[in-house]
Amino acid sequence: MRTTYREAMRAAMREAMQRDERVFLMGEDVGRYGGGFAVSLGLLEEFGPRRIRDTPLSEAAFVGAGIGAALGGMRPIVEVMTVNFSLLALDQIVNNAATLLHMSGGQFNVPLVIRMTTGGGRQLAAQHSHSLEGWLAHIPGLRILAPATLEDARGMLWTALEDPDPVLIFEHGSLYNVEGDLADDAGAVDIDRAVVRRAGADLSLITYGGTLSTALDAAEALAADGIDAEVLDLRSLRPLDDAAIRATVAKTHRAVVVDEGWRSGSLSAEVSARITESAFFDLDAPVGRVCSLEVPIPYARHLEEAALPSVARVAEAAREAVGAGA
Amino acid sequence: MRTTYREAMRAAMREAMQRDERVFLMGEDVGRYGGGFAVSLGLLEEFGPRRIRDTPLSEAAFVGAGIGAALGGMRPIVEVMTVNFSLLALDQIVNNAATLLHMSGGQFNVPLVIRMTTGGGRQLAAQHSHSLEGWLAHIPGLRILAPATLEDARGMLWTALEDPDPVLIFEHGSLYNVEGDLADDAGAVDIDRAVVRRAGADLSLITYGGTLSTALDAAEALAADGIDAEVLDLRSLRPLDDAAIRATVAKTHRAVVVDEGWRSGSLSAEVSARITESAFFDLDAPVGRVCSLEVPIPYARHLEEAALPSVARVAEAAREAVGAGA
Amino acid sequence: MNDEERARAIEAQPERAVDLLRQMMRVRRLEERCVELYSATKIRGFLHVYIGEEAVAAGVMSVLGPDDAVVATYREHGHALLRGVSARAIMAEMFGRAEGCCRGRGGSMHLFDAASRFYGGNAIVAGGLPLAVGLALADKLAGRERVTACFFGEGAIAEGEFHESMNLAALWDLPVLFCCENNLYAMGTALERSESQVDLALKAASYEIPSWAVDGMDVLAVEEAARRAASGVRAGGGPHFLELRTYRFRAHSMFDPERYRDKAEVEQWMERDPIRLLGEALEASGRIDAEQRARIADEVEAEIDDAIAFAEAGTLEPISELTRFVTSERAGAGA
Amino acid sequence: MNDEERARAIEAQPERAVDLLRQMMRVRRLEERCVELYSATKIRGFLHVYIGEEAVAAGVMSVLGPDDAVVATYREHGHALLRGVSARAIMAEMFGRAEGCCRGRGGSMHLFDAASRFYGGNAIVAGGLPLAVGLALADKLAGRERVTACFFGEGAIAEGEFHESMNLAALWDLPVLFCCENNLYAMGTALERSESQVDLALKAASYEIPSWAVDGMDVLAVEEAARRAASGVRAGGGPHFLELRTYRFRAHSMFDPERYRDKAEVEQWMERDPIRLLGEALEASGRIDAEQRARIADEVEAEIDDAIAFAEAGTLEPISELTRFVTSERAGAGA
Ligand SMILES: Cc1ncc(C[n+]2csc(CCOP(=O)(O)OP(=O)(O)O)c2C)c(N)n1
Ligand SMILES: Cc1ncc(C[n+]2csc(CCOP(=O)(O)OP(=O)(O)O)c2C)c(N)n1
Ligand SMILES: [Mg+2]
Ligand SMILES: [Mg+2]
Repeated sequence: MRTTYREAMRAAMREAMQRDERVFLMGEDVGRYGGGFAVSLGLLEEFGPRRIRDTPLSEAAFVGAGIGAALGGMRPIVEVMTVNFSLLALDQIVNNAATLLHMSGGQFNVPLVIRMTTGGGRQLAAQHSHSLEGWLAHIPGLRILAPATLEDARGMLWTALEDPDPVLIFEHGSLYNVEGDLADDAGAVDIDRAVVRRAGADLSLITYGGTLSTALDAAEALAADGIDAEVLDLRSLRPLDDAAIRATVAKTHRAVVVDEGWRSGSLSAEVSARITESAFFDLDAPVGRVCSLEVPIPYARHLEEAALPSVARVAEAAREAVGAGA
Repeated sequence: MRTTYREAMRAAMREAMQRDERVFLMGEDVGRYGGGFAVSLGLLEEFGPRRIRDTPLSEAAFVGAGIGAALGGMRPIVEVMTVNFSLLALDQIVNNAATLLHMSGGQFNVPLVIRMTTGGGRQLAAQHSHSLEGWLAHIPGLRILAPATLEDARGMLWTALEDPDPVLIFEHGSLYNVEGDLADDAGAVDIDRAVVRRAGADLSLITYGGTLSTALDAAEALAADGIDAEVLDLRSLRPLDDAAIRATVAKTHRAVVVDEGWRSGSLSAEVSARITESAFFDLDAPVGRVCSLEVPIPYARHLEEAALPSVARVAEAAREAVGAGA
Repeated sequence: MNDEERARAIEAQPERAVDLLRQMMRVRRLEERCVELYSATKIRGFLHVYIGEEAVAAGVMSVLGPDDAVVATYREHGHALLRGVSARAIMAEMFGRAEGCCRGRGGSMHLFDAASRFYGGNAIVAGGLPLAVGLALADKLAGRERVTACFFGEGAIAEGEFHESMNLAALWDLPVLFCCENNLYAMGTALERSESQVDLALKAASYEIPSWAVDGMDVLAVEEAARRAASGVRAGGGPHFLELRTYRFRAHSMFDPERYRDKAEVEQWMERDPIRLLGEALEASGRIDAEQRARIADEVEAEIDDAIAFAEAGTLEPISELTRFVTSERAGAGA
Repeated sequence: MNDEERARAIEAQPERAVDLLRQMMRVRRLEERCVELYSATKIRGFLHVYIGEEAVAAGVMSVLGPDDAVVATYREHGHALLRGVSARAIMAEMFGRAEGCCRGRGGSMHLFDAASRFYGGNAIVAGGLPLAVGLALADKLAGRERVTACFFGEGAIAEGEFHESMNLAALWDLPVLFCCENNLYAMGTALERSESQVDLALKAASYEIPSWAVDGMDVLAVEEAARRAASGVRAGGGPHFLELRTYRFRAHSMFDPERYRDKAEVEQWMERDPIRLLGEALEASGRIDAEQRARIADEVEAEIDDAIAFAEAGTLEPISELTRFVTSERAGAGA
């Protein structure tokens, strides 16, 4: 079936609403407006205002209410329109959602799913272009997912809803219009494992979400000069699939990590550190990183493009890694 | 002069208030209560309620008001009682303080200093024991400082106030009662460079703030078994002093990074990644990390101690590093 | 309530009035002992006692049913105890023992109990309000006739989370009973230095929420108001707000030198000690005599002694369990 | 205002009234052209136009002095233009040119200008309110008699940052003029679905802030109310709040299919188009005729044409400048 990432996400929500009466969606403009990015378009008409709930502009309260509703036995899907606004809800996410189970000695788990749009690339400037999913992966008690494909857009939500703990799903804004084929019976997918999206022998490009296509395009470019890159899609940023990371590096002995976060303190730093810790003596070159430049993301297209990871920068880092210590 | 970290911080604020009419202090209970950790005790009596301002419980508003007052020509010191509550103010810090200068094309800088207590170790449990300074060091536009000594407690504030941009100063709660000698003429210190607190030849322990003493104690323990550890105090977490990190690793060829943040996505990950990138071929062992276990910090003393970095864990990681590839 | 009204209220339900006295005495003694145990370093971390404010929790809890839910703050020992958490489980928690209600992970500020639907124990001021709104939303969606009682101090009213939660609860007609414990101070900050509008019930009313102020030192007045408010909530009247005017007799925490208020003010309030107030009324009404009061005191003392002994005898959670409950136990779970 | 009052207001200051008309026409045409330029992909990102709401910015700006400050939202082209930022600098910014007021870094949602104390251009709803409170605090501490005008939509009122900022401004008597642009919708969310209390001036009054509602389609009414409020602020009366009742004629942004309201409602409001309203009043008063209006329209068109030509001719900030201004230029500064 021909579909888009947006439609796949919507199909996942529709299925979840149909399968489990406890599931409901709440967030800013998810109902009458149809969703800030039109992901929930039509759901209000199908499921009604009781289960498709438009909220006031109150990120802390409706995210916290999602936590409370989960404690109360529901299975809320809370949509925070974009990750940029989630900064207003971090107290609820970090101090409550992430801590309640442990603080209560195992008594109160929080089966909540929070969906957010993330990332730059659409000339929305500094306050609307954050990529904070890797940053939030620092917080114990949270599970962080980054669907990069139609299958994952379609399949991760249900698995996340079955998870007894809080799961944050980050949808890169540039993916919604991506079109492709999806099996008619596509459904739930595992959310534990990283997946090799392209097999290769010379080096590993490790990435997720919005930069998966960047890495795949870079791999094509590299193939043209005879460099055979493997591309690993992390899918889950917390926990990380260490086995898959070790496996690809054991195979290629060289790695470049790509993500759209700012370089310092990026998820790439964590992946790089783990690779060095676990595979130091297998490595033929230092682990490379391609991240966003450490600037507030600017509006002007040429400046924004220069700030974000690009196919050229990934390919260059890959060549460097392959050249080094060869 | 015999003094404490708390008194040194207070002396720094008093001096700043005396030297610059534009400086004022605002935060919860900084006045009549004397400060949640008694750092500002006596300042209200000395400078009056106009400049020592008790705020309502409104972290977002008074941090944002600090940004606005800085834009308006003042030099505010905003005290957020603890980093745990700063989660309520992150929108203002990340979306405004960190972006305004760049977004405005260089027109509006934000000469604001935000002080916060950070860290665990006092049995305050999951919502009062965060160590988020390394996490916030991810954000471009912010400068992040972690005074670990009396000299830095006394001297970093003034330099931070002279900085034209937002500076966050993190004071580890376990340091306030630390006593020691301080030169009577102690004053402003640079905030750009990391400093070697103990010279050594065999490996580098790289740390900051609350875990500096842990690293120094570990170095003593290691000396007993003939391992000569160098201890580098980062002092500034953003920007990092890359030259100093490179220098110590070039000297010892082995490094263990110690911080109280949760391991995944910790500042240690960034330091580890940078060392690997810049000194891969000088390294005799993978860079080690000693961080907090990835759990909400628990109340019970024995559980909390097990969760936080300890002298024993640092020494063990150091022995491993020295043993590895030897 | 004036003495007459109080007398009438006692006559209406004498046993109930005596029980309210007992409940307040339980909280009082539990906490007085906690303070001693803190000085004896048996209890650590932050300890915030409720001494002087017992009538609030006693009065409100007495009108809740087993299916209702409670959300409280870091000053919640009394709320937990009166909600049905055993003194043993509370004391063991404060001792950091595996037998504590949170296996020692939470301590004084984070008491939780699933059995009594006691959702903590939240140490972020106003942080519990959105949770209460969500618990109430779950009840509304599930068509359950339950009330979620949410306790918070007057200091929380300045927080954005208060504002957002009040609006959401009112907008969606959610069954939340907001109980504002106005003890006039947030740490050292007096109400008039934290709120431009110090009439808190009036402020709450601006959200179109039925709100009124109550004498929080008079447990009978609190109980009557709480019953009225709770039944309003149960009847589908949406959220209700009570401003409970009370006072903290002790310091904010064990680290507070109390520079911000003078002894005279404290002593004045102590004359309206809720336990004394009800005790005297009960004696005046002849419903209880000194001997009976002494008996209750002994029973309370025995309960607390037992709880302390239980805590003392408690074990430490094995360190191997430290990483347990970061996430739920399930196949494929990770940190 | 009724027609008579409007006529009187015009008679009182005819030139001023004509100028207000001109100012509104400048904003209207600037934005009508922006919409075309967006379709022509000259302008990208998000574009939120103010068409229909011009009377609000025109009326309020006309009572501010050069030392006052302005904080606005992402729907701020009109505020920037009427505050004195040149159409050239605005248009170049939207074109992403180095000649733009923010050198192309900010775009439509982030116009800034130090010369006119225009502090943006904030794309986080309610995010500008704390800044305005701080700017006013700086003025109060420095003993300067300035006003900080803070514009925000009615949707911002549900945010915690609104609540905290209002309380702080009122508590500290800060010289802030809060201007709530109530256009009845926050994206697709109608006021009654976002606020339990839809009388916003009443809500603001709960902070003890002098507040009133104004016909935001009548620039003369806005100007009168703004003058009254601003002088109250200048006189040391602390913050004031205006609810400016207006309407957005166009979609929320260029991506809004407007499913949440019907054409009839929009058309009804368009009959009260602020430009038409004042234009007709001026003609009725004989203070302006069709010819003069045409002349103004031509002058406005010329200004906008010039701005677009300027933007078209603009240059791109060199990529080597990208990392500039992350921190200020100083010895030892780093990323
Ligand atoms: C968001 C937040 N800010 C600051 C603190 C520190 N703090 C703990 S209790 C307290 C005072 C709260 O006063 P109130 O809400 O009136 O409750 P009370 O202690 O009087 O019962 C403060 C400021 C906190 N725990 N959370
Ligand atoms: C904190 C935050 N949440 C959500 C958004 C997305 N958003 C942008 S504009 C808007 C509606 C704001 O409505 P209102 O405040 O009434 O201003 P208007 O657009 O009507 O002028 C929303 C929800 C945002 N920018 N910031
Ligand atoms: Mg209080
Ligand atoms: Mg609006």
